[in-house]
Amino acid sequence: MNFFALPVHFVQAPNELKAWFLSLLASFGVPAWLLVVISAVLVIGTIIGVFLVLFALTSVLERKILARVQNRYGPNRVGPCGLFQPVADGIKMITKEDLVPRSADKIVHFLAPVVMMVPALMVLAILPYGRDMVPAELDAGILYFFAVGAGTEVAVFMAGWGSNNKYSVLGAMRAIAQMVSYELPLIISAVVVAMVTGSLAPSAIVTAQGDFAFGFFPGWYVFTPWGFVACLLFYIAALAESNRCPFDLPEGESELVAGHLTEYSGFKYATFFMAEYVGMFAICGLLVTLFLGGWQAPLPFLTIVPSWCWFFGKVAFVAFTMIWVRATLPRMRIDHLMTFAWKFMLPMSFAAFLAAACWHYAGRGPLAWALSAVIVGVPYLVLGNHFTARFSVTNRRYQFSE
Amino acid sequence: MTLQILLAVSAVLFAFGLVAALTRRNAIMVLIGIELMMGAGNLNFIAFWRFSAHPEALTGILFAIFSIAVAAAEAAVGLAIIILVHRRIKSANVDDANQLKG
Amino acid sequence: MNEFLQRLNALSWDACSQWLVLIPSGVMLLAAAAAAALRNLIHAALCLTLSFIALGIVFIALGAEFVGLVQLLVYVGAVAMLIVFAILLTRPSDLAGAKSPFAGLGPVGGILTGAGLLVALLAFIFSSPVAKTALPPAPVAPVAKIGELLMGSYIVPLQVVGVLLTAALIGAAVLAMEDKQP
Amino acid sequence: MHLALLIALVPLLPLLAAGLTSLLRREQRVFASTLVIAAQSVSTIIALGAFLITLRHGFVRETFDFTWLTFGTANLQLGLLLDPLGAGMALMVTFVSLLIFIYSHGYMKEDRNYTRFFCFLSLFSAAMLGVVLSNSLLLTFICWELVGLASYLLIGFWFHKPSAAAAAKKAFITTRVGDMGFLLGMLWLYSASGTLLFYDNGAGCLEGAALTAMATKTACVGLAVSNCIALLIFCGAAGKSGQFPLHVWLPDAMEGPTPVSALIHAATMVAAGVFLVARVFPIFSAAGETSVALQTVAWIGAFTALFAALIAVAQTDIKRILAYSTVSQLGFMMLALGVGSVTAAMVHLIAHAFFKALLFMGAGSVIHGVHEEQDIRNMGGIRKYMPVTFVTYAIGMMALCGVPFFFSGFWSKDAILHEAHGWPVSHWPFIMAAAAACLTAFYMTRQMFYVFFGKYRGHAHPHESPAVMTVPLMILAAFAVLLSIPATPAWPWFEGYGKGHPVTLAFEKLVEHDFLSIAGLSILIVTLGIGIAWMIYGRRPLSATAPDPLESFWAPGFKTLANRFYVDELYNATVVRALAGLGVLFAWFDRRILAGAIRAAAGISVTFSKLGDLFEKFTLNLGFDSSCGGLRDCGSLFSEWESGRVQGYLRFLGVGVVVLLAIIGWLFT
Repeated sequence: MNFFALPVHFVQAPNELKAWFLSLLASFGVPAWLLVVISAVLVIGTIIGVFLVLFALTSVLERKILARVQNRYGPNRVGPCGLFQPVADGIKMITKEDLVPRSADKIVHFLAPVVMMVPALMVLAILPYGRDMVPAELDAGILYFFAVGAGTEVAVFMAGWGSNNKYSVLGAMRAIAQMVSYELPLIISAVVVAMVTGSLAPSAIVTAQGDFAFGFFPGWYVFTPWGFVACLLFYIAALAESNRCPFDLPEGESELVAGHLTEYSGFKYATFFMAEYVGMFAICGLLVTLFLGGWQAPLPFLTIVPSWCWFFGKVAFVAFTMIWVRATLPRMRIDHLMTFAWKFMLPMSFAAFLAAACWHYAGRGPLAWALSAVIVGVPYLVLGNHFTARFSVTNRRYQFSE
Repeated sequence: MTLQILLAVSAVLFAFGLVAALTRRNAIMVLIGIELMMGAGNLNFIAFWRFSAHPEALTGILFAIFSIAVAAAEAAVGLAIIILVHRRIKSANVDDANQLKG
Repeated sequence: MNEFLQRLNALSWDACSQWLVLIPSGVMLLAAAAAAALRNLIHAALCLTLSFIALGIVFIALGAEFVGLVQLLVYVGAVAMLIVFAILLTRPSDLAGAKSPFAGLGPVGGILTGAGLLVALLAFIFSSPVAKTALPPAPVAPVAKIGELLMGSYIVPLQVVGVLLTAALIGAAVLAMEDKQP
Repeated sequence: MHLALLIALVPLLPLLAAGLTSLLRREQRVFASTLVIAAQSVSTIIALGAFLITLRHGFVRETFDFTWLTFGTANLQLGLLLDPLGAGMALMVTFVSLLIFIYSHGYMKEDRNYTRFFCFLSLFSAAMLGVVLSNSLLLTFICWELVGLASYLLIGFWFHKPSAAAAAKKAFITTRVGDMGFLLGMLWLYSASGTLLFYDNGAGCLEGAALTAMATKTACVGLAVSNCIALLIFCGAAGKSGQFPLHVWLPDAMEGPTPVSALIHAATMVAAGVFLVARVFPIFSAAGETSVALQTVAWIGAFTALFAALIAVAQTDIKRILAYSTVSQLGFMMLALGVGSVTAAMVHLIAHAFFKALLFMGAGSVIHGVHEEQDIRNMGGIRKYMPVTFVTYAIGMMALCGVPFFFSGFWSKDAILHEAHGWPVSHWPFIMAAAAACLTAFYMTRQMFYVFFGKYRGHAHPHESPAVMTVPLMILAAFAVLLSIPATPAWPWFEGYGKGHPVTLAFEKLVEHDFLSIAGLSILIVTLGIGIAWMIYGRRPLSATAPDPLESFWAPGFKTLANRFYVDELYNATVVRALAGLGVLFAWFDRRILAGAIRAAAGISVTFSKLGDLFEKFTLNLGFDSSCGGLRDCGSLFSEWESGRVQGYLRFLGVGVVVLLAIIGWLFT
């Protein structure tokens, strides 16, 4: 239970800087409790600052990447290459009129964006950003991530219900149903990793992935059969959890205007927007921690690059693939989405669970490899066969809503 | 801080839950009251664990975990029943579900 | 340098732990009172959620980090959402036309019962010598040990809870399933 | 370790096959049956290997235990056991099951749910093998219940027939009655001996220390603990093996497809009960060779043997006759166990498994050949149309009757009669068994005459069954004859095998006095039974419509037999009615007593408020409205006690807790 612990390591520049600053203050006779507060503020401020900059960058980069995929330019007017577009957007958002519907539940409507933002920022506390760079070294870090992340659902509901708009409520209900459904495979695929590592602490999970097979092949969990499957499941569930395409039904503008965001404008809307992106970074960070070796370098000689660079590089890569997916795939239908969650994702995550257990008990050697590959491969073939048979191209059948 | 304070807090929480379960008309509110009482029970488990002579046995913690799991199951089934009753009698009011009355 | 920071952390923790328990407890009680009393069901459910969150924080502050996080995950992530869903699914006939939020028996007897119980419990709590125990040093509850106990001494209850949850899952699904023949 | 793995494979292969088959689609018929039969073949080969191991190395008792659960200081262990008893049973079960599976391929060819059928068959066999090879009563119980489940699924396989669904339910519930006893016995055994492992290097529950402890401690009414446990376990065995009074499900189980009947009656389910008693025999005999438990077993066995044989005399359904004959033969086996001879029981069990499977499959072949006709009065003269079936069936029939010298049934039944004769407690079981043997010969001959001789009385066109059905019949017939060799007292191979000492050929045993007298008696009995049957049924042509010759001889007696001594009716009139009556009683109690009390309370309060009302009207007419209103509220509050409102009850609960707390506080502070 040590939220403010900040172990120091010589080569870790940010840590070193903070320690130096604090000891400087201490030498000026600053009382200890104030030092604690200052230490916490420093860490929290740095994290929030870094992620806000990341958010700003990503919002413009996403638009540019989408434009590139769709063979057009994207924002290129404000600043060099349009890089100052987020600043312009921010000014626009803040100065916009803040509309609240007359029949809305004012308090709930107002609180929703706040409640949305808090968990998105809180989950950042347990990610290991680099070697010895965990803001809160929690014993049950992974559990903390999901426990705090559950607050997002409450926020979505508050936004949808507080707006007193049927599109908002429908969107919120969809979003919650989707989040609850995809939370299962998400958590189970994370549990798989925790099980193999024997710890729920993110730093322990990263450390466990630190060695290199044959001297060069990284021991990341994504390179094991069960880890590969769990990683893909986690990735898909993460897309659904952060309501991103192709799972962006709750905000599907063709059906629900903008879902639970319909009645929000101005700064509140910007807060939602920001929370969604920070949440996306957080879940990408967790994916990197769980499966892609966290801050570990991919090759032994690359360890000279600071560890936090690797972490943010990997997060950027995963975030890029998410944008890529958004540009490529069409939106799903709601019943397909739920069917996919319950009838494919969940059984597959159980298969990964089983495979990891077998992998562990078969000695983590080549035999374990083959065994776990079979255990995840057979359900995949069976389920995949089942689904492709169901969704194969046939004559169009019309389905009417009731 | 002594155990008294925690137990008193838990007792008050329990009383709130009991009042909600006893007086509210909507079945969901009754369920909310029951959840509050369960929470009070869990608080007692944890409080006694924190003040126990042998906290390393973790008994209170494990009991609280099991209690939470049971409460979750109870909430799921309870709400399913409420929805089913609502579908039958078009009301979630506990007073309206009286078909078994002799 | 490292020791210096560690000393700092320990100090800060001891200083604020009592308030970390008492303040969330107060919030929890206020929220619970609101949850029990508010007419609007959705507000009541949201207050319940707040009360659960505060309770989770109390657990964490008391050193039961794992239980607190499980409490948050289960209650906020699942139970509160279930309740909200149930409210929205049963809303049409109830939210609008309810004359009184109280059941046909009226609130007086229930409140009296609750108050009586509270008085009785408090009388016990404040007269009991057990309850005057001073705060022992903070125990540790490492997750790994909880896991070992769950898979060891408590394996049978764990299995039973697993069966219970499975039964509840199936039961809830069956109960709430649409009737094929209306 | 490797041996353990190999033994584990015997039940695991069919289980795996069942699991895989359950995933298949209905159309993948060939794949399903191939898979199941292949798995069963491999496990037969392994069982044969295990059998050879026990054969070669003198007395073998290998155990392979592992811990299933650890909680607190206790741990539950499961394990596998390889000893002559288990290995012989396993070989018999796998082999007979294999033949039945192959036969099913022909019998169920037309069925839509062929794949499902094979899945259940494989599960059935796996569960039974688990019972046979387990070294822990707990694992035995788990597999035992799986056997029950599989039998439920298979008997009710044609669940669209209401009678089949009812029969499945009946089998499940009736055996469950016995299983309750088994469960209690198991729990008691665990508390008495602290382990459920059979053999554990001297620490198991069937070994010295535990047995002595159980035999010396006395429970209720002067019974030793071991006797109580044994009797409870016997409840389970009696349920599964269809002993009186839990036999009612077994004849109804004929509603399943015929291969299932063969499987239930020969290799798997009913054998489980006898096997269980044989396995835990040390508990039964812990309190002496003629302990109360063993006496009970002997009496129930002898009674069941006679009782079922009597019923079988008057049945007209070809499979039902065989079913009652199974009950009767199981009675013989229980009798053998009760008089203390595990060997005789097991020999008869194995011999019976072969010839009863043969008879059932033969009956299936006949039913198949005459187009799903089961009433023997509508058959007749079939030997001309189905020669292979006839010959094999006749062999099975002669083995069952105990026709001398060349049929296994003769020797095994003779051994049981011999043991019963030597029982020191009473001669009656021996006499009952001898009568039952005579009746067996009688009703089987009656059936033969009805089915195979005379003129065909039905309306279909009988035809011989395909080779996939007749070849297993021939194999089984061969075994029904061959098994007579190791069962003779001249070469007591089974006895030697079971106890692990070498066997010598001793023809002089055949001419010993006590053997000769019993053998002579049983030859006489068989001749008598067959002779009387021939006199009644063989000399005149039989008719489909006229009453049975026996019925015209003594109608009320025949009717009682044909109605199975009215046991089902008795159960309906007693147990079922009693439960219904209990329900009515509770309803009455609820309505009269409880509701009456509440009404009385309400009446009192209403009276009070009425009094208040009068008081107000006539005495305090003015100015006291409010107080009387309060009284009336009080009255209405009381009358709300019978509101049916859940919160009202909860409120009483809360008030009750407060009052209790107050009382405790007042008493203890």
